[in-house]
Amino acid sequence: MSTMSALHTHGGHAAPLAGAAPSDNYLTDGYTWKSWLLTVDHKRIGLLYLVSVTAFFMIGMAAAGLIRYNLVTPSGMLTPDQYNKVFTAHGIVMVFLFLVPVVPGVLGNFLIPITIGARDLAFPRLNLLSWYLYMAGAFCACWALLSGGVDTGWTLYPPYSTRSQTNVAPVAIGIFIAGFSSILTGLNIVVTVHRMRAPGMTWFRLPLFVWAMYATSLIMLLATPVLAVTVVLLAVERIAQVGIFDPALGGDPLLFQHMFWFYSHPAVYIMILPGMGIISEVITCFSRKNIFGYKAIAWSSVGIAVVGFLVWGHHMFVAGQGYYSALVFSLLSMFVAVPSAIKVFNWTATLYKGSISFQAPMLYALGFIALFTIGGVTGLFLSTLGTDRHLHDTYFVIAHFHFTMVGGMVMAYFAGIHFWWPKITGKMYSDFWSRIAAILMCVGFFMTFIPQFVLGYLGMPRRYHAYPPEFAVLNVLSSAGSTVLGLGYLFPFTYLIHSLFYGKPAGDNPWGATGLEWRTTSPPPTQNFHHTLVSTEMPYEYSLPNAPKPTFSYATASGEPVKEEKANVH
Amino acid sequence: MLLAHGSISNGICKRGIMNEHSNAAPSKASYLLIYLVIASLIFLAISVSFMGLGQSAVFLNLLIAGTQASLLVYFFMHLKTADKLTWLIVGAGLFWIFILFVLLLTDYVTRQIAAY
Amino acid sequence: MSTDSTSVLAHHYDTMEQQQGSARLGMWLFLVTEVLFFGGIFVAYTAYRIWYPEAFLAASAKLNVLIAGINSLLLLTSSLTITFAIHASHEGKQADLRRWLLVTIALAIAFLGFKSREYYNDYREHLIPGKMFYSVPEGEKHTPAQEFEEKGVNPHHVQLFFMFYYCMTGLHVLHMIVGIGLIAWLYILAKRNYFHHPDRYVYVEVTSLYWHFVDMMWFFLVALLYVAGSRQHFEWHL
Amino acid sequence: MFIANIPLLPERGCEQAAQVDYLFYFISAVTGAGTALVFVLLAFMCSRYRKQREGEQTPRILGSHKLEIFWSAVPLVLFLVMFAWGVVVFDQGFDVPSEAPEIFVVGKQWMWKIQHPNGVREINEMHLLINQPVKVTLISEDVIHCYGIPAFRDKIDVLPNRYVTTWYQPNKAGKYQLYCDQLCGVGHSQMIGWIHVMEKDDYDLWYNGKRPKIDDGPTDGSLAWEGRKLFLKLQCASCHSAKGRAPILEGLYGSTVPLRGGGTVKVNDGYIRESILLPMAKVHEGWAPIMPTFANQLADKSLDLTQEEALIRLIAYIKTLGPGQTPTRTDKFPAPIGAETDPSKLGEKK
Repeated sequence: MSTMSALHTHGGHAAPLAGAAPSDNYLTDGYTWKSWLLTVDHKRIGLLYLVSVTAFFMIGMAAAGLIRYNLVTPSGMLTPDQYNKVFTAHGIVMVFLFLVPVVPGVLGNFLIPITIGARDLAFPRLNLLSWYLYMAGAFCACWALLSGGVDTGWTLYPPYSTRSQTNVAPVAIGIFIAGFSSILTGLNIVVTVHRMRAPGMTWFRLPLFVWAMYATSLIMLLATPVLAVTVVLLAVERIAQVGIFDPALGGDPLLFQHMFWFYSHPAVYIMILPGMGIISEVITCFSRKNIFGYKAIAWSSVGIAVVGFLVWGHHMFVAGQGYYSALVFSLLSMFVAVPSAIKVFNWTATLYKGSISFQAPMLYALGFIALFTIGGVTGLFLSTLGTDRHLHDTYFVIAHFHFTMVGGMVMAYFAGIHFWWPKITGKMYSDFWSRIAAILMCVGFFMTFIPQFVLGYLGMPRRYHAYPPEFAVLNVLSSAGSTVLGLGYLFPFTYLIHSLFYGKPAGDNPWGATGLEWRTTSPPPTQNFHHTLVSTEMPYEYSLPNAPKPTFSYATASGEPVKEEKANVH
Repeated sequence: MLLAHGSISNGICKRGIMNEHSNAAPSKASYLLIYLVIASLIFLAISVSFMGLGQSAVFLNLLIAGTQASLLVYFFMHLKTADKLTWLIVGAGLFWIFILFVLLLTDYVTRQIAAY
Repeated sequence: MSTDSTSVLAHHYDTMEQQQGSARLGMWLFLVTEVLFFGGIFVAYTAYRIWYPEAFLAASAKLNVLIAGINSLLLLTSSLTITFAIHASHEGKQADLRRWLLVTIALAIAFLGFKSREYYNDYREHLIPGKMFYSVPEGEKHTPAQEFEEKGVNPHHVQLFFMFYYCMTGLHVLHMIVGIGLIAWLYILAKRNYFHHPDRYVYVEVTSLYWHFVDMMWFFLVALLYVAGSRQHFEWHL
Repeated sequence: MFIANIPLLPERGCEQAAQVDYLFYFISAVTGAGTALVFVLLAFMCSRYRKQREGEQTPRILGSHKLEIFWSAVPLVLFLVMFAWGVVVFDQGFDVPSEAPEIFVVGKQWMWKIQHPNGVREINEMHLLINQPVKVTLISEDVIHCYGIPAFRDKIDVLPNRYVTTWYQPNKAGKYQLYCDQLCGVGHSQMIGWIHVMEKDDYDLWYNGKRPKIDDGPTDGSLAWEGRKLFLKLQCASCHSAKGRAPILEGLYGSTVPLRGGGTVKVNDGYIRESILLPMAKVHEGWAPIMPTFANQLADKSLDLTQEEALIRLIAYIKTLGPGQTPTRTDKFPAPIGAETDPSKLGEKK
């Protein structure tokens, strides 16, 4: 097949929107509250997630701001109790209510059916239930965190968490409920990818974003139930005090840690894998190249999902687990670093001989690669037994996982949001401000977290409300950086909302991207496509002469598709 | 079939890859037979607890429970006639349970030998 | 495509096979998560059993194996009857379908009845972790803690066993109640003639997958909790 | 000037620290080179292959198996080297020299109680003699703490109900920071202290100033001697004696004893502790399980001892018991005032 992906009407499944004007889309399909809150349209549910995760991101950011504010002086600006509650709130909100659901909930929901040419996820009502469960869990957790708070850290280690007088139980219940939301989302995505692909959309024609989401969903399905049962046991222990994790009664606190990290280590891959998927899409599009090593990237996602389950014990090297366990977990941890390295090298190689342009999504993506690389390699210090003994539970760990989770995942999320925003809303945002924001975030991020690596090697322990005065300079530097970072995060919030009202129409395929989502209108119709699609070629065929061309030019601020493209679509 | 390369000429109009679930379901008599086998295993399991096997009883009992579960999955849950994907899912479930048990219990079995 | 078949086909599916396959696949995946859910508590049980084998053995011998046996049979029989229900709905025999669903519900409720009886017995014998474990049950001379101490096992570890017993059987009972709810819903749908289209048999089948899984978990609970101990003599009482 | 005050590396207080640093430098060099390679490549690609004009044609490159294998295998080999080196460094934490004296550390919310074998008690300070290896045994009275000394590059979680051990051989005199690294509540960041590594003369001076007062009987004021007082007070020798109903404890420490119901156990701090608190857990083969538990009866207000502190004294004493050293109850060693003297009531809850 030398031609472009063919688009044609097919049999009895042609355009369900008979008689609808081309301007009709999922956003205009009903304006009532009910049409949003009881919708089963995956795109609208995606937007429900967008609004809610943004709100929780704000709460988490506020808590982060308070943490950095406290650490401006060595003696601490808050009281120790307030500080403990603030960093616990930051951890729980950011991990369970933002990082885990953000990409599956927003971009996964919106894109997976469209990118595989389906009309919806396999179980649309279950999808809505996922959102409601997520909101129920989130309100439960947030209520507990805001009314009185929890002082155990997001890791909820017993026996401290079973003795703490704070709201541990409602937070545990919140995490439990949100966990089921995560399971159901994962289930929906796996079934959708297996059963709903468009004709001709074989496994190796799937966009890498879908591969990454598939791997993510597997982790959600297989890891989350263990967390659920762990928090159940924790709740039972708190209520009955029977010694499940209390050594005084014969229990073992390390059992909680094992079961907790059986979920929570793979969970970091729940957070980062979708980001990696987004980067594969953005890098190819803005360098106008086929992805380098499609299969290597696809299988490394699955590889990360599987090997990620074998390494949880590296969180427990100094916790008192057996020596042989420590050896096994350290060795296996070395293997999980390889698939991530493969991805970084493949993305870099994709740029080779490309035609690279630097719109906002690309800047975010490049920022991702830079920050994630640092985050990834610093993980090696922590999976090596000898060095982890010194670095464990210090700011080195904080810096490491913020580089992967914030520098990596949040940058990737912004790359994705900027890349697909024209598709989601049909509007284009400010070129200038979006680029400024990307650069500001990178600079702010480096300023915030590079000093923390030094602090960590010097031995500053995490979760310290007050610290020795010799750490003051680095802490102030870090707090200063965090204001820049926080400012950077406010930018997209502003110009993206602005674009909703004043943005130029983006056109159906502003970036000239391949992929089925760009072959429908922007914003897409409720049924996603006006015709049934057939996929006939590999994804990312940017190097073929008939590849789609960018149709949006900031210079002319025109999103009208060029003539021939239009003919192709309608 | 999982991971099949769909070719354009073949099955172009079919969305997704269908499972090969057979409608040729087993008869009621064969269900009854399996039912009786599992029921007799229940009696076996209970009598094992009176044999005075001590700590080793649990291995025999897990073997019995495993057999009962396999019969249920294979016949009652129609794994016998299910497609490869279902087998893969069952296999994945078992594999992850294996990971959980082996890696976690490694610690509990060896911690007495060497730990800080 | 007949009009009949399109009316049962959701808008986002192309074919009935696709829709049915998705339902089955979804349930199988859900069951895998359930396996890991129960697996988490099983592995916790195993870790402590490795540490405290004697206490777990002694504690297990206190459980009522007769009730466990009867319940196993009840649950297994309900697995059989729900399988008959699938056949009935696949063949369009709606009266049969309703009858088999009712029988299944009845067996499940009988299971819960026996289980409550057992809980009540445990309660009377003070086999409950916490304060009750250290108080003398009515008509007895010793507290359960003393009784186990005399056998040379640590009462704390025995209480750990009972904690697992209540958590595991409690989760199982919770799954039973959800299952009964699902089957009752199928029955209501059947009453409303929902299954007049044989293609909808898949919903009965998917529910049966869940039900068989609950049955399966019970067999493992019997193996780990009820029959794991060494019994000296038969104590047949309900 | 301001910046010049920022330390980049923590002080080194022992040889172990240098070993960790060398490994740290190695990993830094490898990962630094890898990261630099990626950054340079990114910068090169982004400048060299910038879009020149609209509609530029790019070559259709799909990948290279050779490259994939190359950049999977090379990092993997390097990672495995890190792993192996890491194990070597980690193992040093286990090789406690057998002659090293044992310091007990009891963590509680929110302080560290340090107990030297010579009987000196300290809070949040640990004085060590330079070049003298010491074994440190740690336990918590409440929640999990973590005993971390950056200058020794050492850190160990301190768990309730279980002894963990580490060891140091400081080789540089100085004052080093001690941290609690595991969140333990409101006072977590106050659970800090100092490690003082001292030259011989300074150490002796400090120790002589701290030597506990010797009140009654021949004594050296050591931890073991305090344990002996408890041993007598608790009437342990009523049963644990040559003609007693329980195994004699002389020379027991470090030996391997057979257990009732099969198996053996090596007698170490943890086993002695467990046997005092949970006598039924691992019963010595050939002896009846008659010992009552001493849980909740060891704390001694008059001696200002918590249960854990009493336990480490008893352990220190039992460790030193040699042949023929078990005290008998004679007038020479009368039961202290307040002690239970009727053996049948021993271990009963008051």
